[in-house]
Amino acid sequence: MTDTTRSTQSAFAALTRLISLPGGARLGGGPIIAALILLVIVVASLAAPLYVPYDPLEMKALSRLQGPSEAHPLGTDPFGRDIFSRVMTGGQVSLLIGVGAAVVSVALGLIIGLVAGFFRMADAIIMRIMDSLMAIPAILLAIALVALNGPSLGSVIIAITIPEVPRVVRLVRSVVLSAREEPYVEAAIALGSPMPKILFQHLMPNTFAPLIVQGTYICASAILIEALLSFLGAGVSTEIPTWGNIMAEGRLYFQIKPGLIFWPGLLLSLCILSINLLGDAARDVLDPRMKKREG
Amino acid sequence: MLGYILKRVLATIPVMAIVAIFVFLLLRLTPGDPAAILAGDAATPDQLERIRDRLGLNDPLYIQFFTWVGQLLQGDLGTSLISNTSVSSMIGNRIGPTINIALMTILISVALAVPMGVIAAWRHRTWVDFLVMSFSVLGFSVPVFVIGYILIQIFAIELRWVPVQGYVSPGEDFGDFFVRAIMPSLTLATIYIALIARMTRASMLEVLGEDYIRTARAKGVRENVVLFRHALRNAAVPILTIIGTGFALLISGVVVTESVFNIPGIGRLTVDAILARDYPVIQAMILLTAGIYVVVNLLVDISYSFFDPRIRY
Amino acid sequence: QEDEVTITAVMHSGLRVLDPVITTAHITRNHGYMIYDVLTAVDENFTPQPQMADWEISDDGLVYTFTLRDGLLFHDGAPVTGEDVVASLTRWGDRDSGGQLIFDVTESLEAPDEKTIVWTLTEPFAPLMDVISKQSAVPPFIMPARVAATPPSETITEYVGSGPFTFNEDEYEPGVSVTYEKFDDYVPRDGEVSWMAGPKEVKVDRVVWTTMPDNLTAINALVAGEIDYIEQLSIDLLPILEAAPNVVVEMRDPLGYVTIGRPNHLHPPFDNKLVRQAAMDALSQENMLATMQGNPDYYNVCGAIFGCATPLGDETGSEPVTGGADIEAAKAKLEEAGYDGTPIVLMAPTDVVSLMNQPVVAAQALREAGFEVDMQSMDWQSVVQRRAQQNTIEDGGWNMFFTNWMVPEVSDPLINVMVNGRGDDAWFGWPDDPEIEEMRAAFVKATTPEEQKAIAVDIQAHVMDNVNYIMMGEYLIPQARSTALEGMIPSPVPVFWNMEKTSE
Amino acid sequence: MQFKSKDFSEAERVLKIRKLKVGLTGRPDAAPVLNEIDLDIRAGETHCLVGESGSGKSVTSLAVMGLLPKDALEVQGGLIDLEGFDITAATHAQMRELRAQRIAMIFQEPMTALNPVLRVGEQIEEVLAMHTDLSGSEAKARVLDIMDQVHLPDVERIYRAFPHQLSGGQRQRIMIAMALVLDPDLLIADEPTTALDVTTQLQILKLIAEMQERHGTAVLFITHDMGVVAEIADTVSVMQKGRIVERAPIRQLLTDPKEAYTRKLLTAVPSLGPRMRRDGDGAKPVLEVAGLDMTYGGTGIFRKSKAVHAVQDAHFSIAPGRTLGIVGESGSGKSTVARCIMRLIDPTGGEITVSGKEISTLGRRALQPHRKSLQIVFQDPYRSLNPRWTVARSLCEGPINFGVSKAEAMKTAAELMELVELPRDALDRYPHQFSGGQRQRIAIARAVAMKPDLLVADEAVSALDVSVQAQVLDLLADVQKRFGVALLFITHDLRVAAQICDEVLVMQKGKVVEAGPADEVLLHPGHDYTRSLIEAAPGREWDFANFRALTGAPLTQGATP
Ligand SMILES: Nc1ncnc2c1ncn2[C@@H]1O[C@H](COP(=O)(O)OP(=O)(O)OP(=O)(O)O)[C@@H](O)[C@H]1O
Ligand SMILES: Nc1ncnc2c1ncn2[C@@H]1O[C@H](COP(=O)(O)OP(=O)(O)OP(=O)(O)O)[C@@H](O)[C@H]1O
Ligand SMILES: [Mg+2]
Ligand SMILES: [Mg+2]
Ligand code: NI
Repeated sequence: MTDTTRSTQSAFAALTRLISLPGGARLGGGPIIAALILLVIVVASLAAPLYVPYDPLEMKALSRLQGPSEAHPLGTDPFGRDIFSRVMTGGQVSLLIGVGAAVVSVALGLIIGLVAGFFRMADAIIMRIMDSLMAIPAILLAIALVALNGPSLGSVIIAITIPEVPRVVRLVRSVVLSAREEPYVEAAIALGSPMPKILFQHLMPNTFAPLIVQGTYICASAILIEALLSFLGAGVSTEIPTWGNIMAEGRLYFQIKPGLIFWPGLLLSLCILSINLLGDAARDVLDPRMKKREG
Repeated sequence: MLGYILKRVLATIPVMAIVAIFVFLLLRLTPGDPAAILAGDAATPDQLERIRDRLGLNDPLYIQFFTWVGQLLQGDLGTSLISNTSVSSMIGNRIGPTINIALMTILISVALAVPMGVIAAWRHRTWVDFLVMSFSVLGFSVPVFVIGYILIQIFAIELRWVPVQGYVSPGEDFGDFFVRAIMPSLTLATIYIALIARMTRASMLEVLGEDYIRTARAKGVRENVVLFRHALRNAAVPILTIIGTGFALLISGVVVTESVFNIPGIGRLTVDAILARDYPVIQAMILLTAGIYVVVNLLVDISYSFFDPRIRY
Repeated sequence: QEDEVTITAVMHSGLRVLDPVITTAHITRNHGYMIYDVLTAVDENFTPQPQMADWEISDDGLVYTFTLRDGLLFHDGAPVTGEDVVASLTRWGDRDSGGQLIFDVTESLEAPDEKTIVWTLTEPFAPLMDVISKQSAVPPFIMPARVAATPPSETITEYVGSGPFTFNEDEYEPGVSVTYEKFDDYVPRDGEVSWMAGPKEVKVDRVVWTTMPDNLTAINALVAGEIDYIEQLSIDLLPILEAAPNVVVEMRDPLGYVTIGRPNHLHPPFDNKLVRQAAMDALSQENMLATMQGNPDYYNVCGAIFGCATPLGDETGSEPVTGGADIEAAKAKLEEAGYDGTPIVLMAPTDVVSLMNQPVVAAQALREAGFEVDMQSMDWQSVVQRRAQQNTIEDGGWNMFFTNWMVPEVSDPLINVMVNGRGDDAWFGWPDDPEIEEMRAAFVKATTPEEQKAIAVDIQAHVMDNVNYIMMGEYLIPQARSTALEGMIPSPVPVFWNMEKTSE
Repeated sequence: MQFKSKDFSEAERVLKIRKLKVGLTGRPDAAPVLNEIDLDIRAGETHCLVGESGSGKSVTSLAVMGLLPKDALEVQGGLIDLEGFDITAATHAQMRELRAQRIAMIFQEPMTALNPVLRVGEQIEEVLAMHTDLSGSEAKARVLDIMDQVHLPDVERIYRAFPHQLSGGQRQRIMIAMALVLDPDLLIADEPTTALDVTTQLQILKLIAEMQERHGTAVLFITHDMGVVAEIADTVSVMQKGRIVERAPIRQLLTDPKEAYTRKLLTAVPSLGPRMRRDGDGAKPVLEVAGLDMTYGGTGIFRKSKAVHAVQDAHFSIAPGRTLGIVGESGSGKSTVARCIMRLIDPTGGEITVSGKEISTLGRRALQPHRKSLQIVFQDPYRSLNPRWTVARSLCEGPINFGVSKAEAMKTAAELMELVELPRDALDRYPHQFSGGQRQRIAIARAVAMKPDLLVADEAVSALDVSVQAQVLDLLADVQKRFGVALLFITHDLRVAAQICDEVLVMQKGKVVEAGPADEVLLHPGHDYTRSLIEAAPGREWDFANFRALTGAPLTQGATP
C-alpha cells in the first residue's frame, strides 16, 4: 500500500471514529431522543412563520434590547426585533446551510472520489488539486469567496462546501481503494461484471455509511462556520436571520443581553449534538459489518 | 525514509503552485480596489487612477501574476499595497504570537485530551466516559467566540486571575506571556480537545480489543502500563492524523480568537488584508498557511513511523 | 525609564497608511496631528488661529503672507523653513479638493526667506484661511521639503514632522499598534488651548495607539485597567462602563458625525426627483438614529446638511426627514412618479459596525412605502468598489448606499463633497445639478459670513428639495477614559497633548 | 503409531475445574456459553481440548486466565482452582501476580498477539520487570537465554526486532518464550500452530514437549487438528456446545470413541492416503498453462520497490472432469497462479490457454466473453460475498452479465440452492446470516451458476472445521461429477489434497518442484521438499476415520471417497 492510501485510510478511520459517540447505537435511547429533538427543531423552524408573534425583520427602534416580557418572550435585539421570532425563523436558513453544504459536498465528493479511486490516470491530478484545496485555510477561503460573490446564501454554502469536498473525496477514494481489493470485487470481476456495475453496485454502497457520518459532520460544522463567517462580517445577508448572524450581531451585547447568544447557541448545540448522534446511529444501522469491537 | 521525505517535499510543489494560481485568480476576480482604500472616501477618479497605475494594478493579469511569481522565486513576498511595508517583515512581526498561541494550544490540548480519551476508553460506558464525551460534543458545538467571551467573563472579569486581552512575547516575559496566552489557548483548545479526546477514545477502544492487549494482561502487566505503554502507542496514528488535519481547524479558530483577545497575530493580519484587498499580503498569507498545513501534515506522516515501526517509507 | 508615563489608547481603527496627504482616512489624519504641525488651525468657534505661523492678508484679498514663529524644528533637528512649507502646501494642493480650488486661482506660492511664505492669488478666495485651517479631511500638514517632493500618488516613506510627538518606526505595526514619543524640542506657542489651536504641551512620555477589533474586549480591558482610553464606544455597552468606578465616559467631540443616504441620480428610479422625495418621506431620522444609537443622549435629529452646531448650519426644508416617516406622502409621490416597482439595489456593508444598521432600517421603511428593495450585503470594500460604478443596475450598478462623515467634513459647501453637482465629476451618485454649482461658485465669492450663510441656506433648501442626498441626522460617539487621565481637550480630532496621567 | 501413555494419577494436580458455568454478562438466564465444565490437569500432563468451532474451547482457557471480556462474558458459577487457589474469587492484583508466574498462555495468532510497536525482547523482558527484582542486565541475560532455549537463531538481533520483522514461526516462539520465561506450572496453548505450515508446526510442538519435559509443566492444549492431538496428547476432552461430552486418554479416544459426536469428528478427518486413480478420458485440456511467470513490484519513480518473483515458469494443464491440486507452503505462489489464470492480475510472462484460446494478454474488454468459462471460489467465503447483497442477487449477477434474463437467472439460482443443499428461502437472506460452511456452499453455487469449464478453488476449505470441510469437499466432488468441470484445487493441507486430487503440483518459492498423479507424488515423493512436507504431517500413522493405525507404510492408496 502506498503512503497516500495509508494516510487516507487512517484519515478515513479517523473520521469514522471521530463521529462515534459513547456507546454508539447501543446507547439505545440516544438516537431516538436525538431524532425527536431534531424533529422538533426542524418542524419548529419550518413552521415558524405560522406561530411567531412578529415578522423577524420588523424593527421597532424605540424598543431596543428589551428584556423578556409578555410581548417579547425572549426580549428584543438591538434593532428592536423580536428575538424569539428571529431565533425560530433563523433555524430555517441555518439548517438549510447545514443540509445544503452537506448534500452538495457529499454529492460532489462522491463523484470525484469514485473517479479518482477507480481511474488511476485521473487520480494523481485530482488528488493534487484536492490537496491544494485542503491546504487553503477554509475560513480564509470562505471570506474571500463571500467577498467575491457577496454574502448570499448560495455563496456561503459554496464557500463552506469547497474545503469540505476534498475531505469527502479522500474518504470516498480510500474506501474505493480498499474495497476494490475485497475478494467479492474480484469475484464480480471473475463473474464478468462490467466496470460501471462494479463501481456503482459493489463499490459505491461501501461509501454510504462513512459518507453519512461525514455528511452529518459537515452539516454540523457548516452551521458553525456560518456563525464564524457572520462574526467576521462575511456571513449571510443581515436581512436573513440565521443562528449564526443572530449570535454574531449579539456578540457585542454578550454582557448585557446574553440571550442573543444563548438561545440561538442552545438550538445550534442541540442540533449539532443530535445530528452527530444520528449520524452515528445511521452508520451502525447501515453497515451491519461495522459492529465495533468494544471489549 | 530520506527518499520518502524527498518525494513528499517534491509533491508539495504542485500543491503550492495550484494554491498560488487559485489564490491569485480568486483575489483578482473579487471586487474591491486597494487604491480606493488607500485614498479614502473623497478621492477623485483621476487620483485613484494614478495610484492604481503606480501600484501596478492596471497591468494585464498575467503580467501581474508573473511579476508576483518572479518575486516569489527570489524570496520576495512583495510590499503591502496599503501600508507600503514589506510583507515579509509584516509577517515576521505577526507570526510569533500566532505560532506561540498555536503551540500552547496544541500542548494544552494534547496534554488534556489524550489522557481524557484514554480514561474514557478504559472506563467506557461509565460516567467518566459519558462526562468526557459530553464535554467533547459540547466543545464541538459552541462557536469559538462564545467560548472566548465566557472565559473572559469568568476568569478576567469576575475572578480577575488573568488580563482581558493583549499579548506579550514569551522571550520578553514568560510569566506575562503565559497569563495572557492561557485564555486564548484554552479557547482554541476547546474544539481541539473535543476532537482529540474523541479520537483518542475511539482509537483506544479499538486497540484495547486487540489480542496483544490480552497478551499483556496475560503477562500480569499493570493497568497503567497496559494503557499507556501497550495501547496508546498503537492508537497513536489516528490521533496524530487528527492533530494534523485538525490544524486547519486551528487556523480558522485563530482568526476569531485573535479578534476576541486582541492578539496581533497573522490571523487578524489576513482578515484585515482581505477586507482591504491588500493583495500581496493575502497571497503571501494564504501561501504561508497552506505551506504550514502541508508541512505539519508531512511531519505527522513522518512521525507515524516513530510510533509504529511497521510503517517504513 | 522606570517612571516613564505611557498612555495606551484604543483607536477606532488601525493605522495602516502613514501618508496624511494621500488618504482621507481619519486615523491617518489623527496620526498627522501627532507628528506634524499645521500653519494655522481652527478653534472651537471655527475661527482660524495661528499655529506655526501668523498671517496677513492684503486689502485686495489677493496676497497672503505667512510668517513662521521661532523655534520650529523638525524631528531630525533641522529648522522648519518657508521652503518646506511651500513644498508641503503644493503636494497637499494636488490632493485636497479645497486645495485644488485655491491652486486654481493661485498665481504664485513662494518663500522669499527662511521664515516667510507669500501666497499670491489671481482673484480673491475668501474661504482660503478656512480651508487651510480645517481639521478635516486632509489638513495641510507641514513636512520637510524632501518628503513633500514625493509625488502625490505615492506614499511617503520618511516620517519626520515638526509636531509635538515623534513617530517610533521600530514599534510600528501596521493595523495593530503605533507608538509616539514626546518630541522634547517642540516649542508650544502660547495662548489658550482650543481645538487644534493654542499650545500643544505634551505631558507624557509615550502614547501608544492600538486597535481592538472587538469593542467589548476594549471595554473590558479599560475596566481592568489595561488601557487608558477608548476613542469610540458602542452606546449599548455604556451600562458596563457606568458600573466601573475607574472609568469616565465623556464627549470630546461635541459636533459628532452625520449619517447620510446617497441615491444614485443616474439610474431609475432615483433619477426622478419625486421618487427621491418619496424615499426621503419614507425615512425617519428618529427611527434611524434610535436604532443606531439607542440612547437619545447620543443622537440628534438634525436636518442641517452642514451640521446643526456649525456656523453655516440651518434646517430649512428638512421636515420630511426630521418629522418622522410619512408613509402616505411617500406612497402618493411614488404613485405620481409612476414608480413601476423596479427593485432598488441598496448596498449594505456587513463588516463596518457604524454602517451596518442604516441599510437595514432604510430597507424596512422603503418597503413600507411601496418600494421594492433589493438589499445586497457585502463587505465595505465591495461597497467602495461598487459605488464607483456608473453602470446600469443590470451591469453591477447600484441605487443607494449609506455612509457617515464627521461634521467638520461636511460643514461648508466647499468641504462637503456631496453637494458637488458636476454630474460625472461629482461624488458617487453623480447628480448633474447646475443650480447648486452656481450657488457654490457664489459661496466662494462671498466675502462676509452673513453672505456666506445666506448662500448656505439656499443650498440647504435646494438639497432638501432636490434630494441630492438624504441627511439622516447627527450622532455622537462617546469616549471612555480611565480616571487617571486628565486635561484632555474636547475636539473632533482626538489629540494627546495637554493630557496628564496621574498615578493612582 | 506411538501414543503417550504415561499415568499421571500420582502427579500433583495443578488445575481443577468444577461445574464451571460461564454466560453472557448480566444475563444468567440466557443459554450459558460454558455449561458445568469439569477438568483436571496434573503436573507434566498434556491435556488436549478439541471440538467444533464455537464450542467454548477458548472461553474455557480465558476463564482460567481470568481474562474473560468482562463486558460480554462472566463466570456464573463453579470453581477454578489453581494449586489450591480459587481463581474465580481472586482480586485483580492477585490475578496479576498469578499470571506469567504460575499460569501462562500462548495465543493463537502470533502476529496479533504480540504488540506490533514494541521490540520483542522488551515484551519478554516486561514479564520479568513485572514479577521479579532482576536488574536490567540480569533480566536481559535471562531473556536471551530463554530465546535461545526456544531455538531462536541470532538472539541478539531478534531481541531488538519488531514482531513484523519475524516469520510466523519465530513470532510463535517468542510467544512461547514469553509464556515460559517464569517457569509456570500451567501452560495454556490456544491453537498455537494453526497458522503455521506443517514443518514449522512440527518444530513448535517439539519445543513445547521439550519444555514440558524439563519443567514438568502441565499443558492445556487447544486445537482442532486431530493429527496434532494424536501426536501430543495424554488426555483428550471433546467439547460440544459448551459441554465436555467425552474425556479419555488419547489411545482410548482414538480407538474407541464412545460419543457419536466424537465419532463424527474423527471420521471427518481426511485420510492422507491419495484417492484411487480415475482414468482420464483423454479429452482436450480445458486449461493449459505454459511458462507462466509473475513478478510483483519492481517499479517506482524514486525507489525501486523490491521485486518479488512469485511464480517462475510454471507448466501444467487440466482436462475436463479432473482435479489438479497445487500444494506448498505459505507464500510459495499458489494463489498467484490462481489469480493469473483468472486474469485478476496480469502475468508478466507465459501463456494461459482456456479452451484453446490464449487469454494471458487480452484486455479487459476482450477478456469479458471468456469470463464465463472460468470461475473461482475463494478461501474466505464471507469476504467473497458482497455483504450488502442478498444471496439471490449474488447468484444472479454472473448469468445476468451474460445476457440471461432475470427471471431465468432466479430460476437457476433456486435450483442451485437445492444442489448445494440450502433451503430455498436462503435466497432472500444476507451472507452474515449463514454459517461458514453454508457461505462457502453459496460461493460454490455462484461459481457453478456460470456453468464454467474450469473452477479454481483457492484454499476453499481451509477456513472450515473438519466436519464442515468434509461436506464442502463432497459438494465439490458432486459438482464435478455432474457438470464435468475441471477443478484447480489449491491447498496447503496434504490430507485434503490427497482426498480429491487426480494430479498434484508441489510448489516451493515460486517454482513447481514436483508434479504428477496424486498417488505417485504422495506415495513416492521425488523431491526432498515434498518428502519433508509429508513427513511433517502430524498423525500420519493413524487412520482416524477407521479408529485404527495405518498398517504397513504410513501412506497407502485410499479408496474413492
Ligand atoms: N465476547 C463474547 N461475547 C459473546 N459471546 C462470546 C464471546 N466470545 C465467545 N462467545 C461465545 O462463546 C462461545 C464459545 O466461543 P469460543 O471462542 O470459546 O469457541 P472455540 O471453541 O474457541 O471456537 P474456535 O474453534 O472457533 O476458536 C461461542 O458460541 C461464542 O459465540
Ligand atoms: N500484490 C502483491 N504484491 C507484491 N507481492 C505479492 C503480492 N501478492 C503476493 N505477493 C508475494 O508473492 C509471493 C507468493 O504469494 P501467494 O499469495 O501466491 O502465496 P500462496 O502460496 O498463496 O501463500 P498462502 O498459502 O499463504 O496463501 C509471496 O512472497 C507474497 O509475499
Ligand atoms: Mg477459539
Ligand atoms: Mg494463498
Ligand atoms: Ni528453564
